[in-house]
Amino acid sequence: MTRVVVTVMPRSETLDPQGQAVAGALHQLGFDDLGDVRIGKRIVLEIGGDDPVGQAHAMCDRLLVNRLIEDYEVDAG
Amino acid sequence: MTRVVVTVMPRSETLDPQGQAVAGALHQLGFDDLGDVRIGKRIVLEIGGDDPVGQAHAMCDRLLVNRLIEDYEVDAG
Amino acid sequence: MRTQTLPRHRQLGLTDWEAERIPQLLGRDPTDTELVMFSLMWSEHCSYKHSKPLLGGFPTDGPHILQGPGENAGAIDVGDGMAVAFKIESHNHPSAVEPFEGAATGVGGIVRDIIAMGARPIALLDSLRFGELTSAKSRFLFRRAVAGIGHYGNCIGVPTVGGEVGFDDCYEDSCLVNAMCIGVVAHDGILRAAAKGIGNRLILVGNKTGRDGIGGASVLASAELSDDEDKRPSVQVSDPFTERKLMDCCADLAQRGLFVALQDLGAAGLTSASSEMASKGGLGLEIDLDRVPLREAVMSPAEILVSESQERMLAVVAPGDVEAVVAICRDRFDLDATDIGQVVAGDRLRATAGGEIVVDVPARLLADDAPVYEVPQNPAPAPTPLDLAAVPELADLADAWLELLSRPTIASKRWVYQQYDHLVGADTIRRPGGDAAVVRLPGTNRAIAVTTDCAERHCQLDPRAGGAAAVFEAARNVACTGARPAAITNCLNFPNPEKGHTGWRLAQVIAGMSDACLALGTPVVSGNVSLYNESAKRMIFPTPVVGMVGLLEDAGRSVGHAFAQAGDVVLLMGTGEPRLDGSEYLGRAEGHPTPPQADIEVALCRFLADAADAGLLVSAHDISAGGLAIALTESAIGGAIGVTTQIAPAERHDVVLFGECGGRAIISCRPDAEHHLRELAGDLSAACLGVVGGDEIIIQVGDTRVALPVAAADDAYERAIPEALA
Amino acid sequence: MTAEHPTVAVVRFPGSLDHDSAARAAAQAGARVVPVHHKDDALPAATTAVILPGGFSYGDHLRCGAIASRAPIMDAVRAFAGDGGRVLGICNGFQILCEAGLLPGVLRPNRTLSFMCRQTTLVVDDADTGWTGGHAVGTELSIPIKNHDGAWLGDPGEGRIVLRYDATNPTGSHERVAGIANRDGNVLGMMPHPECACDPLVGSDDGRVLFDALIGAISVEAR
Ligand SMILES: Nc1ncnc2c1ncn2[C@@H]1O[C@H](COP(=O)(O)OP(=O)(O)O)[C@@H](O)[C@H]1O
Ligand SMILES: [Mg+2]
Repeated sequence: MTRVVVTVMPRSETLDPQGQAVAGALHQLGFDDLGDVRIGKRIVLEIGGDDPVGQAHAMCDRLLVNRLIEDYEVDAG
Repeated sequence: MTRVVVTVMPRSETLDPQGQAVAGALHQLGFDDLGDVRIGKRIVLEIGGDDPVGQAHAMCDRLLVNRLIEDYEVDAG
Repeated sequence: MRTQTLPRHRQLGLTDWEAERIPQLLGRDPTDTELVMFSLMWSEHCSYKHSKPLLGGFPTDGPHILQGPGENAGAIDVGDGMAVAFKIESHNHPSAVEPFEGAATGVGGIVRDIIAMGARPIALLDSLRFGELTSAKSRFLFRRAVAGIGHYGNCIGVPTVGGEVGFDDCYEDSCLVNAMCIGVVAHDGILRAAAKGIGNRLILVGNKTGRDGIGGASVLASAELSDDEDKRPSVQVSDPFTERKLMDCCADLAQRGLFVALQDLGAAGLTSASSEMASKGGLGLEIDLDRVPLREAVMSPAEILVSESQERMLAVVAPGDVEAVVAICRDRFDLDATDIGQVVAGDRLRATAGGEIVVDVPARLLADDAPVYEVPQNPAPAPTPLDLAAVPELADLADAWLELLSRPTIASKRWVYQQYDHLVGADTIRRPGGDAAVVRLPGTNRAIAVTTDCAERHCQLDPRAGGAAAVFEAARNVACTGARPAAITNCLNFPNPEKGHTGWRLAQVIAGMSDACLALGTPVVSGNVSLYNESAKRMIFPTPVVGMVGLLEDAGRSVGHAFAQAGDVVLLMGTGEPRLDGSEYLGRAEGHPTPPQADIEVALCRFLADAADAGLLVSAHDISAGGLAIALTESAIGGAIGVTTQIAPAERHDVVLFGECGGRAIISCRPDAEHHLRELAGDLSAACLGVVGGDEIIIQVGDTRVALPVAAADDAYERAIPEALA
Repeated sequence: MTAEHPTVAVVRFPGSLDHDSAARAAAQAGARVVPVHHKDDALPAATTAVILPGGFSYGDHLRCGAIASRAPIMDAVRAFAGDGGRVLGICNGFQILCEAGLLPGVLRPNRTLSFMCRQTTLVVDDADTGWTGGHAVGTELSIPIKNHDGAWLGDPGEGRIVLRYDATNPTGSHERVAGIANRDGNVLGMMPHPECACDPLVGSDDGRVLFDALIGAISVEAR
């Protein structure tokens, strides 16, 4: 089995209300020197076979990512 | 401003219901050669000042991470 | 680390005396695995060793009681061959450590108790206590606990229809999170935990077993919280999705008659479930630990036996049905179901791992033979009387009124219940925000009214009267909806009973609750005890939370708390002597609250239910925290309409407006119904208070007129909690 | 049988919660309700309308509605919708329809970032889809919401807005969208729960219009 990491991020600010809320909360805690905050997902999968990265891309296509609102990257290891 | 990436994952011995549900769904879609799936967060922050990484650690401590159930890593850039 | 040097049994929380007793009972030294099991089963949380002798005082019998305390939940007859099963439980200590997951898994735990009765959960309530919202820590705990309860309840599709929240500094270090669940089941569908039938198989259904909360709930809940990191178990993460599947799956299997017995896995996990099933059934059980599905690559037998992984149930199934059960779990519900052992002759709980016997003890020793301790009975001195002269009488009563409305304990709890799905099932007839919630029993025209209540300041000052007051308040809340109080469950949240006056207070509260239950004919069918809710700095008030269920024959006859139309007559039903002692207006536990009057409470409840049956009530609302002025305000806000009232003066206006006592409710009716209602009331006092209408709440006390626009009152009432949290 | 009692399939996924009340509401409107399991690959032969009920299918994990939208039964639902069959997705059912690509847009967290359970006022915005009975544009309906991810976001031009929230727009939905249909109008997704508004005793019966429409429209087509 190979460890493959899929990173999924919201495509735009409007699509990331959670990131905005967290930015607001951090400001309230006194972290002033703070710009944009984006929150996405990190999915760590153990995949077998010859082409784990290819498989991961297929999984993103079929289920893991909604391309209307999200971008993604696949990294082996 | 420096771009700092915080990765937050469920601690290895805690249950990850989300990862479990996604693993089940991928199996049903025919992805058979699949082991464990764990899902966490990827938080991308723009931080100013001299010590953005130190600041990010402080943010994790104060808000971003629940140390009881999550582990985290901070990476600059 | 300091604990490394302690003897093993002390590390596990057993006293020296208890550790000596185990070999005496067992006839040999326990194995280490057995010692771990004893330490959990003999903890306060699992064994009730400090409270058991006192709990025996509760009345538990009645013609409508199908199952009293002792099973996973109590059950009462609600007619037509149907029963309602219910219980309340605390998850205080886990919630103090991790409020979201602690509160969420608390809901999960009580729901599984109801599932174990073979019942379908139809409603949840939550009773919460935190420190004042001026404390950042309490704000955090409050916010996260509410989110956790909502997350779990919403996700499993059981409506959270009611509850209560109170704030006082005494809860700053020990928040309280109690959850109550109610389910429905046909009489002949009620399941019990006792193992039956030698040769029957043990099937473990649900989540895999991991290192969750090892030694957790039970050890944590059995000693005061310290900063001792070693005692912190790995936190249980809630998995409501699996719980819902478990709920559906168990309902399906129960329907097909495939369960011989059923038990949830809660504190002390498999150890507690299996020893209780064996002990109740008077039979032995054999478990092969190698078959338990694990989440970790390696776990020791002791870890497997005491893991508190959530969302698991243990079933006894006939050998011929095992295949069908496993197939249904897997294929229909995507759930693991594993045959892990069997029912055997004898009385022993035996566990094997790697072919070796690692546990072999009489189940009863674990489940029933924990030592029992009498807690010291040191009566607290009577509280000093309240010096009214030292309580300044505010010049501007309307100001005091508004201020009281915006105290978090009194203010609207909309911020809380709006985060809970209180409608799923489409049977919620009276939503949160009034007195009790009313939920129709699925597929019938009957309904239940449900509420949780407590009177903790009263309990602190006068525990016997306070215990009774809590039960009577619950009964009034139920009766205001038109329901007849039927039975209660309760959660006794107390400080360390081995210290000070706590043991005595515990006994007094139980006696007072029992007095009230007897007077009302509402036995105790289930309950839970949470002790050691104190820190070095603070002790909680005795907080016996009462969860009451009442019955309505006709769901269409239920009554709400809101005024409805101009011209309706407002009556004050019942009598009592309002005092500021221990009141919300006073804001502290001081003085002598008015003791409850059982005969008036009983008559008031009967009147309210009769009046609702006769269709004579437009609204009914009980008078509790904040007194008459607050009750009137809530009815006015509820209907977005004003009211004009006149009240006889007493020595002080603030006592009349904000003084508290039991035995009273405000009703409104059409003018032509007043005569009928007075007839129904008989000897119960029915004083005319005034008339509904306008857009102000006007209270004329003697020749002093106090008034608040409904809109201003509503604003203060609704804004308080969101603003305290902002 | 089918003329007076059209068959309505109510699809049940793991974590569906409102299937029983939706079935009750459809039956009240005169339907013969048939429960359908998510692993089935066909709808019952006589199916004349489909309901995807509310709930937290698959625990709302990953993205709400995402996992359910890939269930075996969804191919049959897609084909049924493609043939012009009526499909009503309520709350999680709406989320599933968006994830399945049968409706435009996505549902994002409410503006409070918390779960929200309350009565809402909806306004009919398109009276020509057959989903709102004879109610004219501007008619108000009182129907509750109960969701966490209820803010619709997308291009309204890709469908037909059937229901909007009143000015309070509690979830913070784009264009105040409460319910949107596909261009053909036969597939409707809505966040509010009409099945929780079919009985004055539980607060309102304004939701009946949607179940009547589900049946009424069918009886017209069947004739
Ligand atoms: N934690 C909570 N969860 C759900 N509903 C709550 C909660 N707290 C309060 N409520 C609801 O708010 C209303 C007022 O609560 P409370 O002031 O405790 O009522 P009462 O004084 O009649 O006991 C009730 O309908 C109650 O169910
Ligand atoms: Mg009340």
